[in-house]
Amino acid sequence: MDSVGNVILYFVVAIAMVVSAFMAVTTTKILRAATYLLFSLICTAIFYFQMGYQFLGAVQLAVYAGGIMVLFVFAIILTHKPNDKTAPLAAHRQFVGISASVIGAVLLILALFKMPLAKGLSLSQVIEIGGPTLTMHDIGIALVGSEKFQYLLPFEAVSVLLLACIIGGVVIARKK
Amino acid sequence: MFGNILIWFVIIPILMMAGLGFCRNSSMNAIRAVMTIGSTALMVLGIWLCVDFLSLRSAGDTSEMLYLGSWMWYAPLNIHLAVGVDGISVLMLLLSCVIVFAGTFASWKINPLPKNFFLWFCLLSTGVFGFFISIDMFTMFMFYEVALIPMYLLIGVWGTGRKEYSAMKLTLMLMGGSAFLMLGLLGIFWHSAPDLANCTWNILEISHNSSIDPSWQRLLFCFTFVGFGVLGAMFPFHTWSPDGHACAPTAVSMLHAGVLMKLGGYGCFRIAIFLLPQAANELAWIFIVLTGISIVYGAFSACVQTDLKYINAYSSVSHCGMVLFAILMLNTTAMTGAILQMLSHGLMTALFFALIGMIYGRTHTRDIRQMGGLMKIMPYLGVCYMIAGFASLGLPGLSGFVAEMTIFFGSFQDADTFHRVFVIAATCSIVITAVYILRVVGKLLLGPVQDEHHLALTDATWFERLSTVTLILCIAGIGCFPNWINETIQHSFSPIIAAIQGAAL
Amino acid sequence: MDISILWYLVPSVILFICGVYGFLTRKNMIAMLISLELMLNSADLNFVIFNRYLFPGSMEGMMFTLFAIAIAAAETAIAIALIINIYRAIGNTNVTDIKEMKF
Amino acid sequence: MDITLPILILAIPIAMFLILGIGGVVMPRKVAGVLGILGMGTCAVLAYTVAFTYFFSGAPEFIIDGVRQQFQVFDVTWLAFTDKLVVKLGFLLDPISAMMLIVITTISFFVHLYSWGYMEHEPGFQRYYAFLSLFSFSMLGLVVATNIFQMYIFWELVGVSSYLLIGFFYKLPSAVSASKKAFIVTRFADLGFLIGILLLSYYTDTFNFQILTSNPELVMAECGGATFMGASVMTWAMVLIFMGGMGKSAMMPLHIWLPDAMEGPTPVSALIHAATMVVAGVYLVARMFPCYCQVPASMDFVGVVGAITAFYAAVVACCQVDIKRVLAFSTISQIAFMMVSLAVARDYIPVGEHWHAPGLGYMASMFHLFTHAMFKALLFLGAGCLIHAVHSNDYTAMGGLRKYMPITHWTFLIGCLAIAGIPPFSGFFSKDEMLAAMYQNSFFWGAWMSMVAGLTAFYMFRLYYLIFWWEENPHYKEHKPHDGPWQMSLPLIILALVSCVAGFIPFGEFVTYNGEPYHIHLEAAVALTSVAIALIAIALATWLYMKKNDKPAKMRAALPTLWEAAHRRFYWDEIYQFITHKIIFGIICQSIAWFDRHVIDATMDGFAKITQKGSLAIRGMQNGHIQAYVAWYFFGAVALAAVVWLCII
Repeated sequence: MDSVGNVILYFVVAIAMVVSAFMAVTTTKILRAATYLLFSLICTAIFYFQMGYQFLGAVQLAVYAGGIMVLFVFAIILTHKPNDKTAPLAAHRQFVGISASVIGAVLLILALFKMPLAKGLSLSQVIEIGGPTLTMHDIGIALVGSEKFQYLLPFEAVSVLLLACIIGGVVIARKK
Repeated sequence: MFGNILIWFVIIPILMMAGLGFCRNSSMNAIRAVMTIGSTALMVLGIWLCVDFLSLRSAGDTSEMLYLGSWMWYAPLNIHLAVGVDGISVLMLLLSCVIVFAGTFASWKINPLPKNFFLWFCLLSTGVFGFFISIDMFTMFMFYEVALIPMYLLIGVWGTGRKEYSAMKLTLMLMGGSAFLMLGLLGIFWHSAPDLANCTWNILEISHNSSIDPSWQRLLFCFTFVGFGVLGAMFPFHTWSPDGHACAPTAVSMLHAGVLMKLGGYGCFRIAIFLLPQAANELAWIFIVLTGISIVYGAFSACVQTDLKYINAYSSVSHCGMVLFAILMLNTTAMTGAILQMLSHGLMTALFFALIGMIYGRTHTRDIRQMGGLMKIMPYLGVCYMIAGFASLGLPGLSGFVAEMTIFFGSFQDADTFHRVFVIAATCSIVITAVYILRVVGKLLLGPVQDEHHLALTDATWFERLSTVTLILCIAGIGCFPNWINETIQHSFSPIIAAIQGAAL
Repeated sequence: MDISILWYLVPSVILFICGVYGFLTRKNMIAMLISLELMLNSADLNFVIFNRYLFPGSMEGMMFTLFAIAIAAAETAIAIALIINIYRAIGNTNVTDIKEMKF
Repeated sequence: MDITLPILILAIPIAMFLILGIGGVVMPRKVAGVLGILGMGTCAVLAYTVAFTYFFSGAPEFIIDGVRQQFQVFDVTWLAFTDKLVVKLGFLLDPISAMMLIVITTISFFVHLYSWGYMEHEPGFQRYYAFLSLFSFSMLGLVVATNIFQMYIFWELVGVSSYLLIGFFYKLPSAVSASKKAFIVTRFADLGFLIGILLLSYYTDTFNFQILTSNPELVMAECGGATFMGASVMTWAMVLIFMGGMGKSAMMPLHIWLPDAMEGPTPVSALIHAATMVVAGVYLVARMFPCYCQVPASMDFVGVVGAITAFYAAVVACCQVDIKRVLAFSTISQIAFMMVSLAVARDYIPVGEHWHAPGLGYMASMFHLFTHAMFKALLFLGAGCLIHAVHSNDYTAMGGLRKYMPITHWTFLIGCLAIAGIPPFSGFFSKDEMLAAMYQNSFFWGAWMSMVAGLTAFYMFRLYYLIFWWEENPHYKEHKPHDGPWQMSLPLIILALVSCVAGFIPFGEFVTYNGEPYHIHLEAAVALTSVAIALIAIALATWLYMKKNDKPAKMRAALPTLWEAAHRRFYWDEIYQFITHKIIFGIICQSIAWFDRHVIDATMDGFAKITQKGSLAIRGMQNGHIQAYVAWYFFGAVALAAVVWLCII
């Protein structure tokens, strides 16, 4: 049995997330879209916290909501004049988008309800089963260890990837 | 591995390619030096192999194949680099050496991009040599493909006329053939043993150990025979040949008609008939009909062509049809004739294409209506062309006669009406061949000079002479002293004939 | 009231569908990128949810999300660099105007 | 017998061919000529030695109890088709091959000598001698063949030599087409020959003449009852083999190449197209004579073809303008005479008509072959002198030449008398024997061939008078004709002498069908009749053509259609032209070539086109809109998921 506070928090966050996601893809003003995306990302981060992944939530906030959003905003400011509106959508594209969304949504929702998932478990139960909260120590060990369920190699790969990304970004964006 | 002489047939062309890699396109002499040394080395190797092989045989070594060697290549599918030769492969290797040698000199002044041309040329010969030394079907197929691909670039880049179209057509049709072939080979592989662990690609092992289910044999025989038949220009899959040959540069035509088309015939008996003897007995008649048509049809088509290369390409359809036709007779004499015909046709058609290239290089036309009286202007080339023509129409003393006669006498061993009718139809081709050969000779070489500009043309240069003399000597050699070749081939056919007769029982 | 697995999954699905809709309908590349981020986010969320509910004792899903966020950062940076470059070249960021490389 | 001489006989000409052919480019013409003549001279001496050894040494391998034997001097394996069917190259000595050795080397030597004068100013002199040597080699190889396949090999080689020599003046389109025609027509005939050999060898398992001819009954037995289209296999084989002979010997309907072959240099015509190669067909039938005797039907075929050809050629010869063509048709006619003579010779004689020894026709035919070679070569060489002198082939450019060219005139006259069958010239004796053999077989054959003999006398003397009498051509004043140099005159004189005395050779002592000697005795009735016919014909020719008059023109005007038809050789060339050009080239070849391009190739191209069209049709999906791709992808994924869900879960 989850606490009422948790449930209320859940509803508030879920509704905010869904609404802002919807707004992000429907608004005509691009800067607003980015802002709605930010809200949506923050809501996700709150979900992470709620599920007990504090570190992940922090990363989500720092990297996504912080770093990436700054990039977005920069890009938008560089490529758009204020009050730029996106052009109205062509009807057939609208149709394709809506039908894809509806069909996809129906299929996924149906799948969700049909799937033999552990639907009886509540959040508090799983947190209880999962034991105490993950510590930074555990995550750090997992990231740089090379045993089973440890991620040194992907970690290194990601670091190389980020390096490549830095160089690539510089090269691509450089003025000729 | 390197102790096996056969491997060197593949290594030398690769070394040549490496050597060419160090040359620049502008340093023609370096390229020529590499090619000359390499092709001479191949020639020496070929002759040495031949001598060594014959001495081993005469020393009493009667095993099916000599110089056997096998190195694992890919264990899960049991693919080996397996090599071994019998008399037929030795002769085919020798033929390839001769033609590569002659082709090198025939393209002495290739332009543009000589280095790249010879690189592809060497890759092509690697494939050809690899094919003839392999006894592992997969390796064989791989080398076959290696030989096909360079054709596309060689024709597409260095060709003349509608070269892109022809290169595409040739490559696509041959690739289509190899698709059938791959199916057939895979089928043989899967049926070579009851369980996957024992399946083998090795031709000798399959022929000794396995008996493929007859209904499968029929299917696989059709696949493999059609697959190789496309390369052997079997009717109705021959149309790549006229266009392809017409547009290809000289040396490529030589190598392609001289050796590559022989891959088809060689594969037909080495794989289709040898490994699937029962189906061969049952279904030979279908392909006898097709090849019989090829023979007469190619000859008739050649009669009305006006482009020298087209004439020759159709004549190749006719002559290569004879090869497959004889193979399908399934008796020693006819099959021996088929091999003789392969050698003979390889040499003589290479000579033809070399000469056509040389004439074209001077007159800049291949249309026989625009030429005439060239004998007066370039007597050396004219005489060589006549010799090639006589070899083609089967003049005794030249190789064509020996081959055709062996085929006719071999094919006549089957006494039923069906075979008789087709053999007699095939013999008619000797008359038609005479018609188109003499037509060309008459229009091209004899008669009054058609074009005043041709009077200023020069006769052959030393490298052209070297190229043609090599081929003519071989043609005359086979034509005058055929029996040692004949015996070598006949001996090599005994396992194949044994397989066919075993299946017929 | 139990917050079961479906409670989390349903918003995640809606997030994803919104991303799809946005990606298919927006012309502006930055807007498309935003939609992309939504979809990615939804996927990340799913990893975490399944990790939490189905395998509460382990942390593979979380680690996966962690890496995904890192890679998303890299991807976004490159994409934005490209968009800016395209903007320099053609003066706007409409995806419909970039057709030079088709066929 | 030592094998050196026989090997040398074959080796010298081929060596000469290679030396002159390859070295000719750098060789002065004198050297080439001398080399050629010396080579052929040596060869002739060797051949005479061998032939005389064979006939006169009396060694047991050559003659046993007065019966001449066949002897294989050597026989080496050349190519083994199967264990039994082995092609060998060898040297067979028997009466006819020994005789042919003499004929070939003699004529060839004289032609070599003669050509030195005749061809002196022609370009390609060295090449000419090389080809002559090649021909001599091939012809010698043909006559000494120990087996039918060796004969076929050399048969093809003589065909090619003939092709090369006819087309010697290769810049003339007419020479080129004549050589092509000769080759293709004989090639067609050789196809029959080849199939005949295939049949025969399949059933008998041998090529060897000795085995085939020593026991022809066995050959017949081995063929068993195999039949094809109502005739036995053996009949087919023999008829097809004879077809090869028809081609080479210019029998109807394969005769059309020989008149055109006169485009070649005249000495070549003398050697190849009069004396040696064209009798190869006769030689072939003689070689296989016992086998032919076993199949009377094939023998009858030979006879009928020969009789028709003889008459046809004689009629056509009466109406030709070109002197070489007259001689060519005369050659055809005479060879046909030999064929008929062979055909009427059987190794049995019907009871009640026993008159001469069996096989008389065989001996007579060979005898005529021998004498004919000599006098026909003489006539051709004489014609060569005439052409050399007046630079034209037509008798219209000649006339009254007897004063200007006495040597040519007298030798030509001797040749004409010999061919007309006037005693004591050689032709009389051989022709008499042949006619005797024919009358012995049936009166019809005899009468028919006597008529041909009369025609022969007529057209030869027509030719003779038109050349040497009639009226002098006015052009002689500007360009006075004269006899050739000694190289040309000497062969004429010698051959004329031979033609005078050759008839007295006791030929039956040397050459008979079974090796036993036969004593020639003249059959008075036949001899008198044929001489009388010949004399009447000559008288007629004299009356018509000796002095210029308008009788020939009137005759021609009286029968214009016949004259025109005979002059155009009864339109055989036109018929062939129609069949080969219109039907084979125009219809068959063109339509096959069309079919290849527009049906087969178009089908292949069609596959490519369909693929291409299909690709173009779906190319629009690759429109570069990333959102479209994503939509496709998304719907695909959804569809896949739905399918998986419906099917699996």
